[in-house]
Amino acid sequence: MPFLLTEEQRDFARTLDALLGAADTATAVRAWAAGEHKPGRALWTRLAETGVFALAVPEEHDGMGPLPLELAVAFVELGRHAVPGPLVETVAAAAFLDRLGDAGAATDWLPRIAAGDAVIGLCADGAPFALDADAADTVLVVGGDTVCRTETHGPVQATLDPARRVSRPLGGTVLARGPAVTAAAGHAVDLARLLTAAQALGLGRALLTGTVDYVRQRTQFGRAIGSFQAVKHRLADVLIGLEFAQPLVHAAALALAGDAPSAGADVAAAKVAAGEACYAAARAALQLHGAVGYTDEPDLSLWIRKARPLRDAWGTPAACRARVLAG
Amino acid sequence: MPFLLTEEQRDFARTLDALLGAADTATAVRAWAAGEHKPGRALWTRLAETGVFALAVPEEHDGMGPLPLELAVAFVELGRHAVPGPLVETVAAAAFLDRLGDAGAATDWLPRIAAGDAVIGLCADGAPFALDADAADTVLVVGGDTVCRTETHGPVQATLDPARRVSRPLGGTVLARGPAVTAAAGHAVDLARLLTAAQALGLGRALLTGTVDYVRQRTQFGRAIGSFQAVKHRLADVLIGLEFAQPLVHAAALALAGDAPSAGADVAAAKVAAGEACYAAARAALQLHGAVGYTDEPDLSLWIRKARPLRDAWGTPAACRARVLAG
Amino acid sequence: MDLEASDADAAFRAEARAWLAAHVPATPLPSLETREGFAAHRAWERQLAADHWSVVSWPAEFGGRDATLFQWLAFEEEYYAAGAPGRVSQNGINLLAPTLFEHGTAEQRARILGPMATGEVIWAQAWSEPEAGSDLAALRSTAVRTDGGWLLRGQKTWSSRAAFADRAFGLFRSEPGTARPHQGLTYLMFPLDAPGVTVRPIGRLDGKPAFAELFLDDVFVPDADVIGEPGQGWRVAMSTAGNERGLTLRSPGRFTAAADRLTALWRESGDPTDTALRDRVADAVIGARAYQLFTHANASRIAAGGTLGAESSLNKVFWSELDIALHDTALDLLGPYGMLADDADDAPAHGSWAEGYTFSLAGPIYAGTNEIQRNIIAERLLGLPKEARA
Amino acid sequence: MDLEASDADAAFRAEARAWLAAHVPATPLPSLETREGFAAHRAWERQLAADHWSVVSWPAEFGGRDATLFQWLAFEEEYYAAGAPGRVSQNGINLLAPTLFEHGTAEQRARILGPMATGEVIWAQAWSEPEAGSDLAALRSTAVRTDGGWLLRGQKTWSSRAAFADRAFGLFRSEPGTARPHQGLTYLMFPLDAPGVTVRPIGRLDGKPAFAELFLDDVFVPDADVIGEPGQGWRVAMSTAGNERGLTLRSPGRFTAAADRLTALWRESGDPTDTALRDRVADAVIGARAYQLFTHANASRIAAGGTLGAESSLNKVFWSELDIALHDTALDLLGPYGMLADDADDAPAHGSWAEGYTFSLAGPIYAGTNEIQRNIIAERLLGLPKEARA
Repeated sequence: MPFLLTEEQRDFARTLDALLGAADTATAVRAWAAGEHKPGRALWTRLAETGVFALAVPEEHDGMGPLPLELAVAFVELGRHAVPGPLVETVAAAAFLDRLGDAGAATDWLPRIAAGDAVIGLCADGAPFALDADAADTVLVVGGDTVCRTETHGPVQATLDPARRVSRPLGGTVLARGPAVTAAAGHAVDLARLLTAAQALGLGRALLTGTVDYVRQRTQFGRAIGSFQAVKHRLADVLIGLEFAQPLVHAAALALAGDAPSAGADVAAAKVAAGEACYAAARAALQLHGAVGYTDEPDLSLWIRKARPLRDAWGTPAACRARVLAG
Repeated sequence: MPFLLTEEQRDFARTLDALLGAADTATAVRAWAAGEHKPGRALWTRLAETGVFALAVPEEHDGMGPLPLELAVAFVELGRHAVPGPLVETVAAAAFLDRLGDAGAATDWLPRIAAGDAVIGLCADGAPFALDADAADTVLVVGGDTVCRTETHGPVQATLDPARRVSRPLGGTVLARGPAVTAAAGHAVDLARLLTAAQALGLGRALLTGTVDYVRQRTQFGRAIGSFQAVKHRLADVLIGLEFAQPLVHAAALALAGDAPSAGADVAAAKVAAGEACYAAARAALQLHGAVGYTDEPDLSLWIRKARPLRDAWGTPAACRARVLAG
Repeated sequence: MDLEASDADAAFRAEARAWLAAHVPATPLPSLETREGFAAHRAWERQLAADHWSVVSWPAEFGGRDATLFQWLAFEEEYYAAGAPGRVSQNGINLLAPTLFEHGTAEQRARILGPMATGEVIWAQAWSEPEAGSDLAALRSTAVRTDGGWLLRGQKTWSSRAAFADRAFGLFRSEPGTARPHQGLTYLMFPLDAPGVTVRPIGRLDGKPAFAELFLDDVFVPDADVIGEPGQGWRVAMSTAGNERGLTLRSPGRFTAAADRLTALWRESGDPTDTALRDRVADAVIGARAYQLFTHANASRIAAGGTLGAESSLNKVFWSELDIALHDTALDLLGPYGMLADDADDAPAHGSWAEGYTFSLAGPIYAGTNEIQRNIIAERLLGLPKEARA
Repeated sequence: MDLEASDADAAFRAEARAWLAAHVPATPLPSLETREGFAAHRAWERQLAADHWSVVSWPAEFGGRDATLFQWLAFEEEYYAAGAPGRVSQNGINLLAPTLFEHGTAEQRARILGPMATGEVIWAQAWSEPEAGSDLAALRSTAVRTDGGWLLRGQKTWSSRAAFADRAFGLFRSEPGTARPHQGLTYLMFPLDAPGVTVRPIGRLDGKPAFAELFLDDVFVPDADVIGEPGQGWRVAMSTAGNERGLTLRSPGRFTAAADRLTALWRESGDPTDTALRDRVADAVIGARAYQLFTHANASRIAAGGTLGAESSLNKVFWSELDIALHDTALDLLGPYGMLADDADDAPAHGSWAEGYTFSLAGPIYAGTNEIQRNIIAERLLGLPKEARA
C-alpha cells in the first residue's frame, strides 16, 4: 500500500504547474473579474489539451475518466495558479451527467466538456447562487429529485473574491426527475467538494510560497522579517495545516474513486482541513505582507481574496464537520 | 464616573495580598488536598479578621455588607494566593440566607459566617456535587424552589485540582420552600459566579507573574528564554486576556450591587472572560516552565491545576455565553 | 468606583442622541472611497460642524464643545449607535490636531484647525514609505533647506485618504547622516495639489482607492508649515502615534454598535440551536463590552491625572482582533450571502458586513503591527528582555 | 497510490487482532506510575513477548517478527483499538533499541535486546539535566575515564519511568572544555541499583511519580556499556531523538483509538444540537485521520528508500496539539464529571480521560518543545533565516 502519488501523477502535476506558471493567470483573473472571459476561456482550452477535463468524462464520451485522484492532483495545480471560472462546477456537472443515465444529455455535453468547449454552471446542495452563470454555456440546477437546465440568470453580483461572481439561475426546463437525479447529484456534490478542497490546498501552497519568499527579502529594523520568531512560527503553523490536509485530500479521492461507503465523510474531512488551512495561509500572507498585502496591486491579493469563499464553497466548515460525524 | 477602585479598596487588596503572601498558602493547599483542613481553617480565621466574610453579611447580623465589589476585590486576592476551601460557596450561602427571609436560619448562620467560624457548602444551579462537603459545617442544597440542609455526603472524590474535592450531598432536611428560595438562589448563583471569576482573575495574575519571573531567569541556548519572541508574544496575550477581564469583573460587581437587570448577563460575561484568561495563563505557565511546570514539586503546579476547574465552576464558558445572550 | 454618568454627562449624551436622530441620513452615504462619496462625507462634516458636533473635545474657540473624555466617549457611542457616516476628516482630527495642540504655534492652530473642523480642508497622513512600514524610522524622503522653507523629495505610500484629500502631513529627513535613524527628521505639512506632487491612488484589498502613493519632486513647504523644531520630528510625531494607538482612533462605541448589530442579525437569522455561532456572537458582545469598560477605566485614570504609555498597545491588539472576529462571525452567520459585496443585489441588511470585514483585516497591520505591539507589551509592561539583535 | 493492505499485511493485522482480543485484560491494569501497576505492566510485557508481540518490527532473532513499517502501524492500530495496556518498556524499545541496532556492538545487542523484549529489564531515559532541558547540549554530568570503564557524576532529571525501572541510558560529558557544547559527549548505559545511584521520584502534575531525579556519585560503567565511540555521543543520540520525534513514539493508532472513544462518548452523552462541541469532536476525528494518513505517506516514502529529517517536527507539533484538543474536548463533553480523577467513584467510563488530559499537557514540552520544533520547521523546511543570536 504505497500511499504516494505515482511518478506519472507527479509528472502530470508538474506539467500543469509549468504550463500555468508560464500563462500569466493573474491577468486572466483580473479580466474575469471584469466580466471579460476570453483570456480565461483560452486557459481552459490549454488545460483541456493536457486532458484535465477528460479526466471527468468516461471513454465512451471521448474522455479517460472518471479519475477522481487525477482530478484532485490537477485541481491542486488549478488552485495554485488561481485559474478562474466554474472549473469545479463543470467537472462535477460532467460526473452528474455521466451518472444520470440520460444518454441524450450525456452525448450532448460530455464530449464538449472533455474538449474544454463547454463551461457548465451547477447549482445544487441548496445553494441559492450559481457561480459564473454569465460565463457558462448552460447551468444545471438540482432541487430535490429534479434537475433543470437554464441559460438565464439574475443580475451578476460581486463577492469577496472579485473573480467569483454569482447570480440566481432563473426559469429553466426540466431535464430529468427521480431517484437517479438524487443519486447522481449526491456523487457530483461529493466530487465538487473534493475538488474545491484540492483547489484550496493548491491555493494555500501558493500563498505560503509567496509569503516565504517575501519575508526572506523584506527587511525592517535591519533584519529580514523572516528571521523574527513570531513570523517563523506563524508560517510553520501554515505549513503544518497544509501538510496534514494533503493526505486527507488524496485519501478522499481514493474513497470516491472506489465508491467507498465512507466517501462522503472522507471528502468532508478533506474539505474542512484544506479549507481551514488555506484560509489560515491567506490570513498569514496578508498579515506578513503588511500594507503591501492589503492593496490590490500585487497579484498576491487575488490569491488572498479567494481563500475565504473557497473555504465555504460546496459546504462550509460547519456543514462538513457535521457530515464527518454523520459517518 | 471614575471607573477605578478607590484608594480604600486598593488598600484592602494590598492588605490581603500582604497577609496571604506571608502565610505560606501553598502548605495549606497541600494539606487541604490531603484532607487535612486545619491550616486552611486557620487562614479563614485570619481572613475573617480582615473582614472578608463580613462583606457578605448585613450589619444586623454582625457584618458590613452585602458589598459585592469589595468581595470581588477580596476574591481576586484569594485567587492570587490559591486559598483553599469553599470560600465562594460560603459567601454565596450567606447571600442566599440573607435574601431568603428566614430569620431563624439567618440568625443561626450569618454571624458565624461573618466571624469566619462557619464553612458552608452550597450545591445549586443543577450541580451534582458539593465542593469540600467534608470540610463544611453544613451543606445547603437548592433544587427547584426547595432548599435542604445536610451534614452527610457520599465518598469524597479527587478532581484535577487536588485541593478541590467533591462529593454528592446525601439526605437532608427541608429548610424552606417557595419563590423566595428561587429568587435567593438566583442571586446567590450570580454572586458565586462573580466571585469565581474574581478568583480566576487573581489566579491568572499569579500565574503570569510567576511565569514572567521564571522566563527572565531561566536560560537555554545562552539566552534568557524570556527574550524569545514566541515566549514574549504568548505572555503578552496572557496579559491582554487578564487586563480586559478585569473591568468586566468590576462592572459585574457594580451591577450586582445595584441589582441591575443586566446583572446576570454582566456576571456571565465576566466569568467567561476571567475563566478563559486564567486557563490561558495556566496553559502558558505550564508550557513555558517546561518539564519543571509539569511536576508537582513547585508550588506553581498547585496554581496551574486550579485553572481549569475554576473556569468551569458555577457555569462553564458555554453556559455563561448562553447567559450573556439571554440578556 | 461607579459607572453612573454625571448629570452633565447624561445631558450631553441626550443632546447628542437627539441631534443625531434628527440629522443622520436615512440611507447610507455612497462609499467614502469614491469621489462622489468623499464629497458627500465632506458635506456631512460641514453639517456636524455647523452644530458644533465635529470636534466635541476641542475648545469652543476652535469649533468644539470642551467635552470631557467621558463626554467624548458618550458622543462616540451615540454616533456609532446611530449608524452615522464614517469620518472622512479623522486623519486630521485624530492625528494632526493633537500634535498641533501640543507642538503647533498659535498661528498654525488659528489657521489650520477651523477649516479642519468644518471639513473644508481634509487631511491625509503621509507616514509610510516603501521601505519604512513598521520600521518607521527608516524613512528616506528628504526635506532640503531652501529660501524661506523646505523642498520635499521622495515617495510616500499607503497614505490613507490621499486619493481625494486636500493636504497631508508627515516626517521627512532634514539632516542626512545622523547617528541614529530617529534623529534629523522634521514634521511638515504640504498641499496635495502643490507643484511637484503626484498622487497615485492604490486600491485596497477590495479594489477601492483607500490609499495613495505620493511622489514628491521638490515640493516647496514654507517654514510656517513645519510643526515643532526642525530635526525634532520624531519626538513631535510620537505624541500623535500615541493618540493613534490609544484612546482616540478606535472608540469603543464603534465596537459596541457593531456587536449590537451582530446580535440583532443573530436573533433574526441565526439558528438559536447553533451553539458554535452563538458562542462567537457572545464573545463579540463580551469583547466589545470589555473594550468599552477598559477604555472607561483608562479615561478615569487620565481624568485623575494619569497618562497612558505602553498600555495603548493592549488596546491596539485587542480591538483589532475583536474587529476581525466580529466580522468573521457575521459572514459565517450570513452563509452564502456573507461573501456578497455590499453593493450586490442580494447583500444582507444590517450594515456593510463585507466591507467591514475587509476593513477589519487591516487592523492588525496599521498603526504599528500587532507583532510590534506584542513586543512592546512584553518588554515595557511585563519587563521581559529585549530580543537579540542581528 | 492506494490504501489497500496487501494480503500479507491483512493477515498480520488479523492475527494481531485475534491475539489481542484473547489476551488484553478485561479490566485495566493499575496505574503504570505505581509499584504495583509497574509490576503488572512488566508481566504484560512478558505475555506479549511470549507470543512475539512485544517488538514486532525487530528481527526474529531478537524476539520480533521482522514486521514491515505498514505491519507495525497495523499492529499499533489494533493495539490501541483493543484498549491494551500502556507500554512500560517503551523507552527501551523506542529510544534505546534503534540506537543499538544502528550503533551498538553485536555483543551489546545479544546481551541487551532479549531482556528488553521480555520486560525482564525495563529502561529509563536519562537525557535531561536541571540546566539542560530544551538545550540538551548544555549538559554537565561527567563521565571520567577509569580503569576498564568510566565513572559517572552529576544529576539527571525528568527521567521518565526511572522511579521503578532497572537501567537507564544517557549522555555524559567525557571531554571537558570542547570548542562546541555538542562535542565530547559519550552515550552510556548504567544500572539504577548500582552503588552511587540515588533515585528520587518526582510527581507528575497529578502527583503520580512518572519521573525521577537521578543523583550519580562515581557510578562505575564498564567500557562494554558505552554505545558508539566515546566522545561521539551527540551523533549517536540524534538517531534516537529522530525516532522519538518521528514515527515511533506516537503511533497513529493511539489517536485514532482515542478519537473513536471520543466519538462514542459524544454519541452516548453529547447533546447532538450542541454544534460547538460537535465541531470539536469532528476536528478530533479529522485530526486523527490526518495524522494516520500522513504517517502512512511517510511510511510509504521510507519503504521506497526515502528518509525522514526535519519532517518529523511536523508530526511532533501536530500530534501533541491534537492530543490536548481531543482530551480538552472530552472533559468539556463530560461536564462536572470531566474534572473527576480517574479513580473517583463517579468518574466516567470510556477511558481515562482525566489522566489522558494530564498526560497530553506534557506533549508540547517533551521530545523537543513545540517552540523548538516550529523553529526547525521554519528554518529547515521553509528555509527561513536563523534568528539573531545574543
